[in-house]
Amino acid sequence: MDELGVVEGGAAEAPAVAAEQHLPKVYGEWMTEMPRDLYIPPDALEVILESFEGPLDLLLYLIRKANINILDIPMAPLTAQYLKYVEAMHKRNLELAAEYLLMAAMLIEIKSRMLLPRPPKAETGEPEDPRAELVRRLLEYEQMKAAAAKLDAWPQAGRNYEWIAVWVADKVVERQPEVTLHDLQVAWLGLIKQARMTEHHKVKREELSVRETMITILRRLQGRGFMVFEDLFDVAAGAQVLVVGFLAILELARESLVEITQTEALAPIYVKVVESAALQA
Amino acid sequence: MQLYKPEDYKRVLETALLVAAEPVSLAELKKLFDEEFDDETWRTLIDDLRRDWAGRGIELVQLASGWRFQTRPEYQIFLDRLKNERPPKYSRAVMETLAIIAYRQPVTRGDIEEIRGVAVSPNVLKALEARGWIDTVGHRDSPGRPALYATTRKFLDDLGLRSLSELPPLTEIEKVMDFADAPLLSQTQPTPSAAEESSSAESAGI
Amino acid sequence: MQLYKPEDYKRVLETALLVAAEPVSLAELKKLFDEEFDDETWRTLIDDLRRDWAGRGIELVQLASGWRFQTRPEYQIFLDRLKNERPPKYSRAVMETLAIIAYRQPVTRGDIEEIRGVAVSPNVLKALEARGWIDTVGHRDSPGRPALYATTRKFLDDLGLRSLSELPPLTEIEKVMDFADAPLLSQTQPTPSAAEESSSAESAGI
Repeated sequence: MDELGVVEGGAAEAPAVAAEQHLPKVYGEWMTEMPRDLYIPPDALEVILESFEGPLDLLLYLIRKANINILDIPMAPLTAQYLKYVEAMHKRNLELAAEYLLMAAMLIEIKSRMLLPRPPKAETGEPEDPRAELVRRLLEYEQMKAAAAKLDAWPQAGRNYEWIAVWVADKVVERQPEVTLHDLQVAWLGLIKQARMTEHHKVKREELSVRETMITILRRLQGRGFMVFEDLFDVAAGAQVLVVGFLAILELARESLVEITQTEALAPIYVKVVESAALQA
Repeated sequence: MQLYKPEDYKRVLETALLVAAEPVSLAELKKLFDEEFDDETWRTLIDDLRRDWAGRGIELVQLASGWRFQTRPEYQIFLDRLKNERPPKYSRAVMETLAIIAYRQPVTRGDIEEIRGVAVSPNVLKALEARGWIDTVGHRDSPGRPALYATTRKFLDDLGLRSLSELPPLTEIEKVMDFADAPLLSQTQPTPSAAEESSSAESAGI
Repeated sequence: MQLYKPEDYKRVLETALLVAAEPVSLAELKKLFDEEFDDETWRTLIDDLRRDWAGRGIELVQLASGWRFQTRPEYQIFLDRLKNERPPKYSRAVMETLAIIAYRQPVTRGDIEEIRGVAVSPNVLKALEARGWIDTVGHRDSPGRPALYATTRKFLDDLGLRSLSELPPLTEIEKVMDFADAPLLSQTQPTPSAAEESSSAESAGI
């Protein structure tokens, strides 16, 4: 089996051997280089152990450290090393998640299955590798681990740059309800409907231009004394406007809003706002 | 990034002020640069930046707690369009009062109440006056000398009318109403009066 | 305020984008003006505005949910000096969970645990939900009906991505030729679903 895989696999760049007399024996052979897998200063072990995100992370660490082929994992040494770490975690009273023990059991199971002859798979005729599922999971986890690191390094709003949101000098102009002609029409329509239902409230129809001219005249008279009747008309505006103006003045008089006076026949006619109406202008 | 020219410093200052969610005091702004500038230099820098933004949609203003970029009021109408909140609406009371004043002016509060059949809250008239859409054009010579209300030029302007005669004519409204009311009316009684009245009103228009 | 020249429209657009607290989509931007411009005109307007800001401290960028002004990274060292708090630095557990959700979505907590090989603390998911980066998009029809998590638009926006296809590409899984169980491994290849989703999202931009 691949008992020595871990040591063999990483033999690429052997450090110069200083003193052969102190070399340890590993699996019955002299070690000619420092093992890359477990070479951790003892005081750093705790920090390193705590930094593992779980058994897959630990296994990946061991595999990558030893520079072994993930597709051909030497199960026995890997399991042995894994168990050493778990043991160390246990000794240091680190909170040992159940997953670590579960993985230990799984590794031992795979290791033992490697020793047994494997029945060929029905479809392919190839023997099924007991490590397949483990490798699949390790690769997928490693991929996500790398993706997490890349995401973490990705420029992020609030960390690498800021968003702009300039203050809105709000309510400087208060938002007013919008009224359309249609709204006005609907309101009036409702009133007429209502008036019809309650017969005694008659909504009379009146010519608007007369009403408008009444208002115009009232405004012109506002704050003045008498105005000459003729001055209230703009002869150039045409006959229709004159008629409306005349009707408006008659209506104003009828509603006691203006006072029309003439001292004698053919004398100038004066128009003025009724006293009480002018009081508040 | 290295800052060399005054322009470079101004860019950093501008960026910091655009980012800030709250007004930034001069003391705060001074943290931006390693170099220590005197207040005069800062004043020049800020004034310069403020001028850069003249005539744009936002402006640099000084508040009690510091400097801040904020929108100019003229841009509010555009910004409002992006807001999801619905525009405020006038209540039925306000709309009906407005309609009565528009079509029947000049009218007193009593007239409005008579047509609407309910009391008119002073707030209704106040709201319309505050909007600049109605005002008092005089007082009726009757007990209590009630104020006469009429619509203003602003009302016409805001509704895009050149004169009151451009208000939807009553005849048209009546037609719409008659149409809407048709099933109801036929059940009760055909009202020939409506047709008569409207035709006379129609011919009198200018 | 009346808008006459293209410059006037650009000012309004600029102001709206400077003010927006969220990225603004083209559809939203179109509400700004009464006039209806075609997409080509809008593109020109936006490009023009973007050019105006070249070499300044902020830039106009297109994100998943629309356009937004943001500062250029070079300015961050200055802006940090005025900041009182920094965004949280997430643990590896949080980042790995986020990566799994981002690349494998939609996933259940069980899926995440399966990939990471450890239990996922509820705080991890809570932290990501609180940031607005992930949310529940449904439940898997399996025992316990576990919640399915996916990344949000805000996640894309915060990372300056227009779609999931702009996520940093996954590192290639080692070639599996020599391995006995090749068909099994092929399951772990990046799922095409991520690519599909992104291409449709991409075409949504202007």
